[in-house]
Amino acid sequence: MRADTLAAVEAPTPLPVPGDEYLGTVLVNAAVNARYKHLVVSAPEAARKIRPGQFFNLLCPPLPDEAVFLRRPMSVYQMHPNGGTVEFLYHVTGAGTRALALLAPGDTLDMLGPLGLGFSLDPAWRRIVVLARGVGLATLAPLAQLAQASGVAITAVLSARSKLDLMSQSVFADAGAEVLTVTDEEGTSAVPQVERLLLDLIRAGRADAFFTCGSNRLLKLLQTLGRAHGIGGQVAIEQQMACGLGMCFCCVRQIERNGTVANLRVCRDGPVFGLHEALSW
Amino acid sequence: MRADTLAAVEAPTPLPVPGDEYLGTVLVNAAVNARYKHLVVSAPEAARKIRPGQFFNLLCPPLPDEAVFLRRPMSVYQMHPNGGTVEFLYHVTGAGTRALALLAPGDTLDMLGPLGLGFSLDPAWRRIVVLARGVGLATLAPLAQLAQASGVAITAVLSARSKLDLMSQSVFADAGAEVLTVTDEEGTSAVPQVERLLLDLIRAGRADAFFTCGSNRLLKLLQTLGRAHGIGGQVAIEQQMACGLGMCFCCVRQIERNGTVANLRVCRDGPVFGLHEALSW
Amino acid sequence: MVDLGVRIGSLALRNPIMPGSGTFSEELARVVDLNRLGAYVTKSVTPGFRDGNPTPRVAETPSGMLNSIGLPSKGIDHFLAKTVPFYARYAAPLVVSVSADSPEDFAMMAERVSVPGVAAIEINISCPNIEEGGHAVAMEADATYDVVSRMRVRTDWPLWAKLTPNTGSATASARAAEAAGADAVVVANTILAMAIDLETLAPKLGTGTGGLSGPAVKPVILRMVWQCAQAVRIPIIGSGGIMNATDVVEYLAAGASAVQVGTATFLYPKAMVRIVDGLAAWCTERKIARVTDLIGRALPSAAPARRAREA
Amino acid sequence: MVDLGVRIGSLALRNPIMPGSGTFSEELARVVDLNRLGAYVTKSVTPGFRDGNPTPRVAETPSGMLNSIGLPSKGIDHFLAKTVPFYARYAAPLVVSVSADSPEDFAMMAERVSVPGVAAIEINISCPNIEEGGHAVAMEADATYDVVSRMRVRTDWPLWAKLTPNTGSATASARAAEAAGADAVVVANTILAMAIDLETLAPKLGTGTGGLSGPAVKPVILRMVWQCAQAVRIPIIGSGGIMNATDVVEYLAAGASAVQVGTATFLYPKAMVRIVDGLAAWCTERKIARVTDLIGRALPSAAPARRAREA
Ligand SMILES: Cc1cc2nc3c(=O)[nH]c(=O)nc-3n(C[C@H](O)[C@H](O)[C@H](O)COP(=O)(O)OP(=O)(O)OC[C@H]3O[C@@H](n4cnc5c(N)ncnc54)[C@H](O)[C@@H]3O)c2cc1C
Ligand SMILES: Cc1cc2nc3c(=O)[nH]c(=O)nc-3n(C[C@H](O)[C@H](O)[C@H](O)COP(=O)(O)OP(=O)(O)OC[C@H]3O[C@@H](n4cnc5c(N)ncnc54)[C@H](O)[C@@H]3O)c2cc1C
Ligand SMILES: Cc1cc2nc3c(=O)[nH]c(=O)nc-3n(C[C@H](O)[C@H](O)[C@H](O)COP(=O)(O)O)c2cc1C
Ligand SMILES: Cc1cc2nc3c(=O)[nH]c(=O)nc-3n(C[C@H](O)[C@H](O)[C@H](O)COP(=O)(O)O)c2cc1C
Ligand code: FES
Ligand code: FES
Repeated sequence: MRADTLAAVEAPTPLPVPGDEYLGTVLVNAAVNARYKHLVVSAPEAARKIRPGQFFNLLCPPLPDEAVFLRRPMSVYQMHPNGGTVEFLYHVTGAGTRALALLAPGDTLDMLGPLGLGFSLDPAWRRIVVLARGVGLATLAPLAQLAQASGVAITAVLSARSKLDLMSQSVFADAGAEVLTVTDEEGTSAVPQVERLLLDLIRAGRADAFFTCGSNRLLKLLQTLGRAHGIGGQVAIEQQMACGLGMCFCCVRQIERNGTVANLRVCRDGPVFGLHEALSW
Repeated sequence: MRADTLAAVEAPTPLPVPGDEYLGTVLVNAAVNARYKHLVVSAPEAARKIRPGQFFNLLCPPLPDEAVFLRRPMSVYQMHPNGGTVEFLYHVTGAGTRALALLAPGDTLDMLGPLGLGFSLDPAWRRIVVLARGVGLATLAPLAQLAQASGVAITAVLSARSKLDLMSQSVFADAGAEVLTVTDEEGTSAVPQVERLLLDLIRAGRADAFFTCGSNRLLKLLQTLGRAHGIGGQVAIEQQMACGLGMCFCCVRQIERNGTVANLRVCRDGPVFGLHEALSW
Repeated sequence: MVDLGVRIGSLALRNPIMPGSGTFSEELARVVDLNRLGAYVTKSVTPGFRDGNPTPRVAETPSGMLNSIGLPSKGIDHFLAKTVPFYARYAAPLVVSVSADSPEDFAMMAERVSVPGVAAIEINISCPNIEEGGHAVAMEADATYDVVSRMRVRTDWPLWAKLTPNTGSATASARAAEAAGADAVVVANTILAMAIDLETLAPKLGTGTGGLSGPAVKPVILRMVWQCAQAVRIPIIGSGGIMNATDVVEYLAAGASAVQVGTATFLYPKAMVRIVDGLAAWCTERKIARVTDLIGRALPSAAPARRAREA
Repeated sequence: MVDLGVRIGSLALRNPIMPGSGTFSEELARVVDLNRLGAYVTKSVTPGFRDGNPTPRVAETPSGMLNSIGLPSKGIDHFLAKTVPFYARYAAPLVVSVSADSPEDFAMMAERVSVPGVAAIEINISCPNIEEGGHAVAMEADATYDVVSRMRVRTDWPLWAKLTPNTGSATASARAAEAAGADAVVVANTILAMAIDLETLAPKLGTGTGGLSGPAVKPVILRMVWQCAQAVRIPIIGSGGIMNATDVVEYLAAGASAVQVGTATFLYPKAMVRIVDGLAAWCTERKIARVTDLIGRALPSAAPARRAREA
C-alpha cells in the first residue's frame, strides 16, 4: 500500500469540542519513580470533554527564583469523565515540570483544554500494537481505554531504561492488553531487537495498526515496517508550544498529506497524525 | 539655636556592624487591622545585631501572577536580641507587601540586614517626644525600647485615620511612655491641633528632642517648632531602594549638613537623619 | 457607564483593545466572543505562499517569549477568499496586516486588500524574523517613507505603519510614516533577541535570533510610545507586554489611543476580554467617564494640568 | 580543577566575573570577599562633581528594574585620592569607568586615570540617563570612533568601550570602537525605558525615562553580544541580566570573553561569588577543563564543530 493511501485511512478525525480555561483542584501529585510524577486533578467539566490523545496546556505555578512564563502541554494520561478527574504523568525535566512538581493537594491548577485531535480507531483495525517509550506512555495510555471500549485487542510494547522506569503496565494490562516489556538494562530495547519482536507480532496477525509517540527512532522503525507490510497507524508528536490553540504557528512539524509536505500545527492539526504522514525529524 | 548647630548635636552615630543575608523562619504573619500586618521572624544571628531604627531589605515571595523583583525595605518594629526574633509591622500597599502578606508560619524569608544608621539618644535629651502616624509607628517603636534602657522619658503622640487604625499604643505604654492619641475621625489630628498639643508639651518641659518618621507634613511642623524653640531631634526617612547597601544611589534625599545640601543615601547615610538636616520634599 | 470608545483617524472603535498581528486567528472565536473586541488584526499576509522558519520557533525567557515564526502565509488569494469573509459575521472592524519583500510588492498588497470587509491596512515593516540579521524596513526613516508613500498612492483605506523597536531613531521612522501619509503608527513589533540552549550550546531558535515579546518588553515599548507621541500628531497604537487593564492605562497615559495585545492571549485566551472589562472597572472606580481622558496624561505637555489636579 | 581564567587583551583575569559599573562600590567589601572576583569596575567617574538626577531614581518592572541615577560623582580628584587606593589592598585588577560631557573631556579623563593601581579604562559612552531624550555617544559609530580615538592617543592603558543597546547598529559602533583602538567592548549598557505611576499617571522616574536592567534584558543583550562577536576581533564583555552561572555560560557561548553582573548584586549581595562557584561546578559536571572552551560556541562559525560533537 502506498504511503498516501495509508494516510487517507489513518488520518485522525477532527474533534468538534473546543478547549477552555478551567481551574482544577489538585488531588494527588506523587512521585512514580525518581524522575516521573503522577498528577490527579479534579476538573469535572473539563474531564467530560476529553477524547483519548488530547492534551491540556498547563499554567505552571511560580518557582521561588525561576520564571515559568509559557504554559506547558501535557497529554491526558487517564481520564475519568464520570469521576470528574483528569490524570497526567510527567517527566521532571526543566523549570515548567519542576514547578508542576511543587503542586500540593488542594492547590489550584489553571488548565487550558482539552486541546488537539486525539486518536481514532479505524473499524478495520481489530488488533493494534502500541509501542511506547518513557513519557510516551502518558500519551498512549488512553488508547487502552479507547481500544477496550471498541473491542480492539492491544499488544503494548513498553520500553524503558530500566525495570524501575517501566510504568503503567497495569493501565494496559487492566484494559486487557498483552504487555511486553523491553529495557536498556536487559539489552532488549535496541532497534534490531524491537524490530524482531514487531515482526513476530506482524506474523502472528496481531498488528493491524501501529501506534507510537515521541521517539524519532521508534517512529522510523514503525514507518519502515509499516511500509514493508502495508500497516498504517497513528503517531502523537511533540513540539514546543505557546498558545496551544492554533494561533501562533510555533508548534509546526512537517507533515506529508495529500502528496505535499506542509508545516502543520501540532496543537491544532495534531498532536496525533497518521503514522506515515509524519516526517521524522 | 541655628539649624546647623542643632544638626551637629543630633546627627546619628555611625554603626559598625554590617548587614548580611539571612534566611529567617516565619513564626507569625497576622493581620493587625484591615490594612496592616504584623510579621514575626525567627532569625537569631540577625536579631543579635540590630540597633533601633535599622531596617532589613526583604526579598518578597513570588505572587501567582505578579512579579516582585526588587527587595522591599522594612524597619524593625520590635527586636528581641535574646529571643532570636525580629518583628515587622507593615502596610499592605502594592505588590511587594501583598506578597509578604502571603507568608505563612514555617515559610523562609530572605532578609538582608540589619542595614542603615539607627536612632541615637544624646545624653542631654532626658525627655523626648515621638510623633508617629500610620506605619511610621513601625519605625519609631524601637525608640521606646532604647529610651527605656537609657532612662529617658517618652511622650508618644500617635496619629491615625481612625481609632481602629491606632496601633502599638501598648508598645509605648509598656516602655513607660505617656501615650496621647489623635485621629482624623475625631478631628484631633490636623496640623493646628497637633501643634497646640506639642506646644503644651514644650511648655511642660517634656520636649528635649523630637522624633518622627514618614509624613512630610509632620516633619515640617516639628522643624518649625524645633527652630522656634531650639529643639533638635531625629527623623527616619523613606525612599525607594534597590540595593540597600549604599551601592546604587537610588535612594537619595536632600540633606543639609555642614552648610551644604547633598544627596545622601537613605540606606547607608540614614534612614535616620537629624531633624533639621532633612529637607522636606 | 464608562465610554470606552476611541478613534484611530476615521475609524471608531468600541474599545481600545485589539489583538496584535500573528497572535490571533479565527480559532480564538471558539473560546471568546469576538464581538467584545475593539478590532481584529490578522496575521501578516504576504503576496504568495510562505512556509515560515525552521523549528524550534519559540523559546521562553524571563517574563517573555522569543518567536521566530517567519510569516507563514497562504498568500493573498486564499486570504481574500477565506479570512476576510470569516470576520464579516463579527461586529468590529477588520485590520489586515500585510508584509512583502519589496516596496513595489507592498504597494501591490495595499491595492489588493482594499476591499469591502477590510477597515484598515497595517503595514508590517518591522518583523525581525524574515530578513538576514533581523533587519527590517522600519529601522530606517527613508525606507519607511518609501514603503508607506508607495502604498498611500494605491489605496484610500487607512494605513497603519507598524514600527520596530530595533533602532535608535524610532521617532524618525514615526515622522517618516506620518509624512508619507500613514493614518496611525503601531508601536511596536518585537525586540530582536536570542536565547542559548545549555545542553547543545547552540541558539534555542532554529533561526538563531527571534523577536522578544511579553511583559519584559513593556518598559521599552512604553518609552517608545511616549517618545513617538511627542513626535507625531497621528494616533499611536501601543503594543508590547500588555497583560492587564493597568498596562493599558500606562500605554494610554504614554500617549497611545489604542493597544494591541499579543503574548497575553497565549497564556490566557480570554485575556483581551478580561482587559476590556478591567479597563471599564478601573475607570469606574476612579470616576473617569471616557477612556480618551487618559490619553497622553503622562506626556510632558500634560504635566502642568497634572500638577494642578494634584494640588 | 576547572581553569576559570580568561584574558581581555593584555589583562589576565582569574575568572570572567566582574561587577557592572554603578552597581558596585566599596561597601560590598563588607559583605563579600572581593578577592574572589575577576576584576573591579568602578561607578563612572566624571571630571567634576555631579549631583545626579532627581528622585525617584528607581522603579520595578517585570523581571527587571529601571534606574535614572544620572552619574552622581565626586569628581576625578576625589576619585584618585580615595577610590583607587582603596582597591590596592585587593587582588583583582581595577577597571575605572569614565564619563564626560565632550570628546575633549573624555580624552583628558583617559590621561588622568592612567595611573598605577588602574588596570584598564572603561569608556561609558552609553549612559541613557544624562543626555536629553536618552541620547548617548555610542548610538552613532562616528561619535564612538571620535571619543575612543581621542582617548587612544592620550593613554597606553587598555581601553574598553561600553556600547549601548539603544541603536539599530550596535555592530557598527563595535567596529568603530575597534578601529579607533579599543582593546575590548562592553556589551552593553541599559535599555532606554519607562514606567508610569497609576496613581498620578506621571512617569515613575523623576527624569521620565531611565535604563532597564535585569533578567528582562538578557535575551536582547545576548543577541547583541552574538552579533558583535561576528563583527569584531577584540574581546567582548557581556553585561545584561546575569543572575546565575548558566546565564554566564549563555554569554560565553554567544561570544563574550567575560561578563559584568549588575542588578543581581542588588537582590543578592553575594551573587557574583555564587556565580563564580556555580560556573566552576557547571564546568566540572560537564568535564569542561577551561572556561575559555565555552567562548563562541553558539556562533555560526562553531556550528560545524557543534554538529560533529553531537553526531
Ligand atoms: C502534545 C504534547 C503532549 C505532551 N505530553 C507530555 C506528557 O504527558 N508528559 C510529559 O512529561 N511531557 C509531555 N510533553 C512534553 C512536555 O510538554 C515538556 O517536557 C515540557 O514542556 C518541558 O517543560 P520544562 O519547562 O520542564 O522543560 P524545558 O526546560 O522547557 O525543556 C526541557 C527540554 O524539553 C524540550 N521541550 C520543552 N517543551 C517541549 C515540548 N512542548 N515538546 C517537545 N520538547 C519540548 C526543550 O527543548 C528542552 O530540551 C508533551 C508535549 C506535547 C507537545
Ligand atoms: C528604611 C525604610 C523603612 C521602611 N519601613 C517600613 C515599615 O516598617 N512598614 C511599612 O509598611 N513600610 C515601610 N517602608 C515602606 C515600604 O518599603 C514600602 O511601603 C514598600 O516598599 C512598598 O512596596 P509595595 O510593593 O507593597 O508597594 P509599591 O507598589 O512598590 O509602592 C506603593 C507605593 O509606595 C511607594 N514606595 C514604594 N517603595 C517605597 C519606599 N522604599 N519608600 C517610600 N515609598 C515607597 C511607591 O512609590 C508607591 O506609591 C519603609 C521604607 C524604607 C525606605
Ligand atoms: C508568535 C508571534 C507572532 C507574531 N507575528 C506577527 C506578524 O505576523 N506580524 C506582525 O506585525 N507582528 C507579529 N507579532 C508581533 C505582535 O503583533 C506584537 O506586536 C508583539 O508580540 C508585542 O506584543 P505582546 O508583548 O503583547 O505580545 C508576533 C508576535 C508573536 C509573539
Ligand atoms: C543603578 C544602576 C547604575 C548604573 N550606573 C552605571 C554607570 O555609572 N556607568 C555605566 O557604564 N553603567 C551603569 N549601569 C549599567 C550596569 O553597569 C550594567 O551594564 C547594566 O545594569 C546591565 O547589567 P545587569 O542587568 O546585570 O544590571 C548602571 C546600572 C544600574 C542598575
Ligand atoms: S502552539 Fe500556537 S499554534 Fe500551536
Ligand atoms: S538603595 Fe542602593 S544606595 Fe541606597
